[in-house]
Amino acid sequence: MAWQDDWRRVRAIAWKDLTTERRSKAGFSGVVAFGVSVLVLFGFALGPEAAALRDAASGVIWLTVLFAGVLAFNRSFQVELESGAIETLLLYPGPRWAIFSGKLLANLVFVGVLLSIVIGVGIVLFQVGIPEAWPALLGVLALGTVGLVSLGTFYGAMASRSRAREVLLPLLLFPMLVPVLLAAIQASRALLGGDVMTEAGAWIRLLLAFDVIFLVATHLAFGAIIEG
Amino acid sequence: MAWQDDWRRVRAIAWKDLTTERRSKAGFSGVVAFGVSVLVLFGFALGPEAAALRDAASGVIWLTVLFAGVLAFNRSFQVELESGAIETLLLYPGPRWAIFSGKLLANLVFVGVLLSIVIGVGIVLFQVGIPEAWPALLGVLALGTVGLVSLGTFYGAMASRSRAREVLLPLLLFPMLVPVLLAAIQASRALLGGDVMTEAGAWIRLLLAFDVIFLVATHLAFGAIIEG
Amino acid sequence: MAATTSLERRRTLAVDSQAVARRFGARWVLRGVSLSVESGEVVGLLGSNGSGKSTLLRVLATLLRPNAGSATVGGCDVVRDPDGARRQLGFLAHAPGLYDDLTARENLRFAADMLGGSDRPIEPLLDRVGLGRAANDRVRGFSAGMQRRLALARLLLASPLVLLLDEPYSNLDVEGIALMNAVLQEHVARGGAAIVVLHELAPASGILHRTVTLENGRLDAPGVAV
Amino acid sequence: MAATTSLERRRTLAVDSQAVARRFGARWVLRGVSLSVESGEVVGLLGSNGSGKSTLLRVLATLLRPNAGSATVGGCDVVRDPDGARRQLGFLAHAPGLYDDLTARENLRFAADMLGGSDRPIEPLLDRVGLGRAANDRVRGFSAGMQRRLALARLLLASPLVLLLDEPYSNLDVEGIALMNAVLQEHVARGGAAIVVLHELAPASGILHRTVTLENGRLDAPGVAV
Amino acid sequence: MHSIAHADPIATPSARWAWFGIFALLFLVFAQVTAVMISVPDRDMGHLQKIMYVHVPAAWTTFLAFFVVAICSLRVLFRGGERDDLLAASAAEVGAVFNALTLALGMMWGRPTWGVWWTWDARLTSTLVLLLIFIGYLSLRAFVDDPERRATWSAAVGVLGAINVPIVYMSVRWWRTLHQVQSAPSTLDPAYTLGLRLNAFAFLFVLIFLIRRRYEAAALLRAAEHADDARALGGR
Ligand code: HEM
Ligand SMILES: Nc1ncnc2c1ncn2[C@@H]1O[C@H](COP(=O)(O)OP(=O)(O)OP(=O)(O)O)[C@@H](O)[C@H]1O
Ligand SMILES: Nc1ncnc2c1ncn2[C@@H]1O[C@H](COP(=O)(O)OP(=O)(O)OP(=O)(O)O)[C@@H](O)[C@H]1O
Ligand SMILES: [Mg+2]
Ligand SMILES: [Mg+2]
Repeated sequence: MAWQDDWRRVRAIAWKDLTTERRSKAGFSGVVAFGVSVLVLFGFALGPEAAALRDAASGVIWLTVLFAGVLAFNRSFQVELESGAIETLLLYPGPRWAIFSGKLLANLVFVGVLLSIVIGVGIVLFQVGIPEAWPALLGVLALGTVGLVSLGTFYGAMASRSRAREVLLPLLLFPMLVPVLLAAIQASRALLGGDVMTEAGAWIRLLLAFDVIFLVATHLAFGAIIEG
Repeated sequence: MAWQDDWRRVRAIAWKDLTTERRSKAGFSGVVAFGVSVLVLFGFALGPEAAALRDAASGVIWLTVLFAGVLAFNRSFQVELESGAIETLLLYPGPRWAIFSGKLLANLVFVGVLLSIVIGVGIVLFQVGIPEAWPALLGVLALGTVGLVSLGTFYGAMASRSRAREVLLPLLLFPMLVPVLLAAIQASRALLGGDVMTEAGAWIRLLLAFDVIFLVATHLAFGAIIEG
Repeated sequence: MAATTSLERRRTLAVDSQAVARRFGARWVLRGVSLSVESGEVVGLLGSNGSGKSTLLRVLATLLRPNAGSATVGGCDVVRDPDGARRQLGFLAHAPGLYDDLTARENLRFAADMLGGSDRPIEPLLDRVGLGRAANDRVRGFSAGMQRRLALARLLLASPLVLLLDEPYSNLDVEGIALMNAVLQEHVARGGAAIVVLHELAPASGILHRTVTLENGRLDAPGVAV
Repeated sequence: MAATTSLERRRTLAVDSQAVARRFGARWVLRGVSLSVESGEVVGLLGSNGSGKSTLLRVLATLLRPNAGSATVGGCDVVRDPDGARRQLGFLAHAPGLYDDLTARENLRFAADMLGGSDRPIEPLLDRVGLGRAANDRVRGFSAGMQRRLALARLLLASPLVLLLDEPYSNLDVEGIALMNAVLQEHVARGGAAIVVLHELAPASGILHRTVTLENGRLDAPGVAV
Repeated sequence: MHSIAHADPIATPSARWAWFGIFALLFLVFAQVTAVMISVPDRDMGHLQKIMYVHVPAAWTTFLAFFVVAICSLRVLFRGGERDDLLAASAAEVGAVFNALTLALGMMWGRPTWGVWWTWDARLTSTLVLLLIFIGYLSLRAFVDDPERRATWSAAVGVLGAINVPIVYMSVRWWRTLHQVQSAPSTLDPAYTLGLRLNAFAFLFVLIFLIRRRYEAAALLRAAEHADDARALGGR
């Protein structure tokens, strides 16, 4: 009974966020186009040698997703601030983590789709070959996304309620994400380099550990930070 | 008489923006710390080889300033949107370009200081040597900043008046900035590589041309886009 | 606890604040506000601009923590059992708190889901607040009064024990004011209580049971009958 | 053709709108609104929620372009000479339009600079609207009524010919309403004109010269005396 | 002033703590001098090796300070409490200073030994990341005005941030790097070990003293606020 109510709340929030995002026409396609521009800028900035680009590809793709993701995290709670919706949201009964889960779900969908598109474009622009172990690569992508999104949503919630929110989010988020991104980048690079689960394996276990820690910690702490 | 009024308006807007920025304490220092985090992320993503990093340095520094600058441009007009200030601003008499000039001035100061700091940190982290021709390098930095800020402020204004503003700004801005950034990156790279005004000269002339065109065009077009 | 079952059962106080104090920075806005509201009672909260009326309502609504003192809504402490308090109150703030990119109907649908198990149909509610024709329009284009009507409809989704209304009549036209009063009257008939922030008594004439005035962070003249 | 005479008349009219129409998307909100206000006249603009009152004011204030028809403020066409019109009008919108991170005084200082050459001292203005003590506080923490008072002070920096006030009384306490009325009276005494959007006539009693009602995008019963 | 001092007896500056500060300082001087005297010049690095006596203890105290932040933050999250919040803030401030010191000294060491100021080594970068995280923590504190919100928010950020301490510590094991791997006493010249141990304790004392000082200052400020509160609420 109670958990059904909570699950309904989670769904309602995720649905609302995704609908809003879809409606604000430029929303999603804008973020995607942004991602592509960033990829192109990287291509220019890192010079024209194909080998150098291929080496940098996995780093560049993850950074692009990070920058584009920050836009999504910022928006996620900013929508609530317009015309005081956050207060209304907080006044609904039910546990606070349900709000967080709903937001997280919406952001996972959003960043997941974004990531697939950026990777598609990145493969073409940076001439990356698809490796044998592509299922493992997919796993790495999923794990990296979960780590990125759980921290991003959490800090997005905090930043949105403070002054100078656009600044605070990356300021808090980027240093925290370094280990996650590093693990994701190195695992992707190893897999793209044809390594089958020897070097990559260690990185993937690390990613998994990060994901679990961050997911649990953010769910637990969300109630405290959103009440204030 | 009239130009004095206009100049007073320009100053008033620049003063207001810089004061607001200063007041929102973490504002500036936040953007700087953000810039440093981005540099660190780049360092990680582009792998540990010192030579590759030194090559990428000028590209990375400009991209970092771009990303940090986008935060500033976004904020610049977002401040106006809170509690309907934009409408009040538009209702003051006087030419529209004065509004643009004021915003531009504030952003130039902001991004200028930011750039100096990012460069200082970048020199240490990426082990870049300071070249003989450093006055020319300073000139390149100034020209690049003017191009970046004039376009950034202009598109910031446009994006702020639409929905999905955080997304629209980079989406519009990045493709337009590719030539400016490319020129700035190549000129910096040539100068850092010890070239004294032979290869760099061509890029600097290009930068100068872009700056003049963009400054004039954005001032002229601002009235039209802000009225809508 | 059978919180939703019977309003009649509760002979206890609907709202009870004891010496609530709250400051912003170094400035004390509420300096010990004690206010009790019984079931079936509508209290008008008066006071000049900046006297802290909205702040008091936000404390009662669990949105701001008091720096001192305590308050209960429907018997639930707003600090120790905020969830319980939230289930018993409906709050109408200055800002409508709607999602601009959803339609009127979708906004209500969302609220119903969040309230958990509220199966009240939405169409009649929209018709009641006069937004039947605008049900499928996005809220972004709504006028000030239309947004306020939609916020009122959201309030009607649940039947809380306590209504906290911050200047509910502002932006409403004559018909809207009548609607607001009808809602309040039904609420009282069900045994509900309400605190209504007002500047002018006129629109609420015949509804208020008494008024209290907030001045210098304290309540003056509690219990003056209207 | 009476082109010259009507032009003459236009020159003396403070506000003159001719068949102004405006739509949002496919929906026509104003369907040909003609309203003339003479100098020294205060017109109340009534109409139910969503009838287009704010839209009309925004058109007159050069913030929205009409889709058809034309309007002048102080003889300046709002589309062709917006700068001229802006110099002659003062607009009080639903939203106060203040900068949250500036203090009350700084907000007025900024407005004075933007108005160009307005050397009116700021302290007396702040005292007049009752914000003398909060002059150095940031606007971020101001209550709804305090923000409205500050917006009113900004209006007093210039002495425009035409005031466009959108529900000016909302959020104001009794003293604030009296202040607003005093401002309007002085304005009229100076020969100024005003359009005031209202839902209730009570606070403005004795101020309005006439009222018009906006319904279905048209003005009904123009010229009904109060 | 008297009433303020009584507000939180634990935070009252006392002569005992002043003496402790003098002791910590003297011990630091003693430890440094002893370490420099007894250690022979290193085979590869010569006298440069002596930077170790400040670099390494600074790194250890950084970890310790952030560990204190983590513990206090957890207590804030689960129990609430002003003292833990102030203590966490003090420890974070001092920790950030020691963190910066570690970095600066490491860079000064790296220039002559590795030939570069900086390299993208996991240990180095993770130390920098740790500094950035706690700069974020401190700026978050700087611009959240409401004390309660500041306490819970920074506690959440502090706990998440402190998760990075073990990562930094282990980074050398996980990723083969240029930087020294942790060495056991057995692998080290006994003279080095003694010097290092002495200095580690000296830094520990300095750390405790500094955190204490920052805490006293923060608590005094807070007590002054509380005194104002009492006056505002009590006064007619
Ligand atoms: C910016 C540059 C540097 C940074 C950020 C840095 C950081 C650290 C940190 C965080 C520790 C403590 C971790 C632990 O005890 O396991 C440490 C320990 C140490 N560092 Fe550095 N370091 C830097 C440069 C250097 C250099 C250039 C050398 C010498 C060539 C050096 C030698 C050592 C040694 C010997 C230890 C003690 C390891 C042990 O015995 O446990 N470091 N450093
Ligand atoms: N978030 C805040 N930060 C700082 N000060 C605040 C904040 N919220 C309210 N205040 C201050 O508290 C006082 C009371 O504000 P409140 O909004 O409760 O007044 P009010 O009685 O509702 O006034 P009004 O009738 O104008 O709406 C004001 O002086 C205001 O400046
Ligand atoms: N930006 C907009 N986009 C779409 N529709 C809009 C927009 N602005 C106003 N409208 C529509 O125009 C109509 C009139 O709105 P307006 O704000 O002028 O009403 P109003 O008379 O001021 O009402 P109220 O008394 O509630 O303030 C409403 O139906 C509203 O939905
Ligand atoms: Mg209020
Ligand atoms: Mg309106």
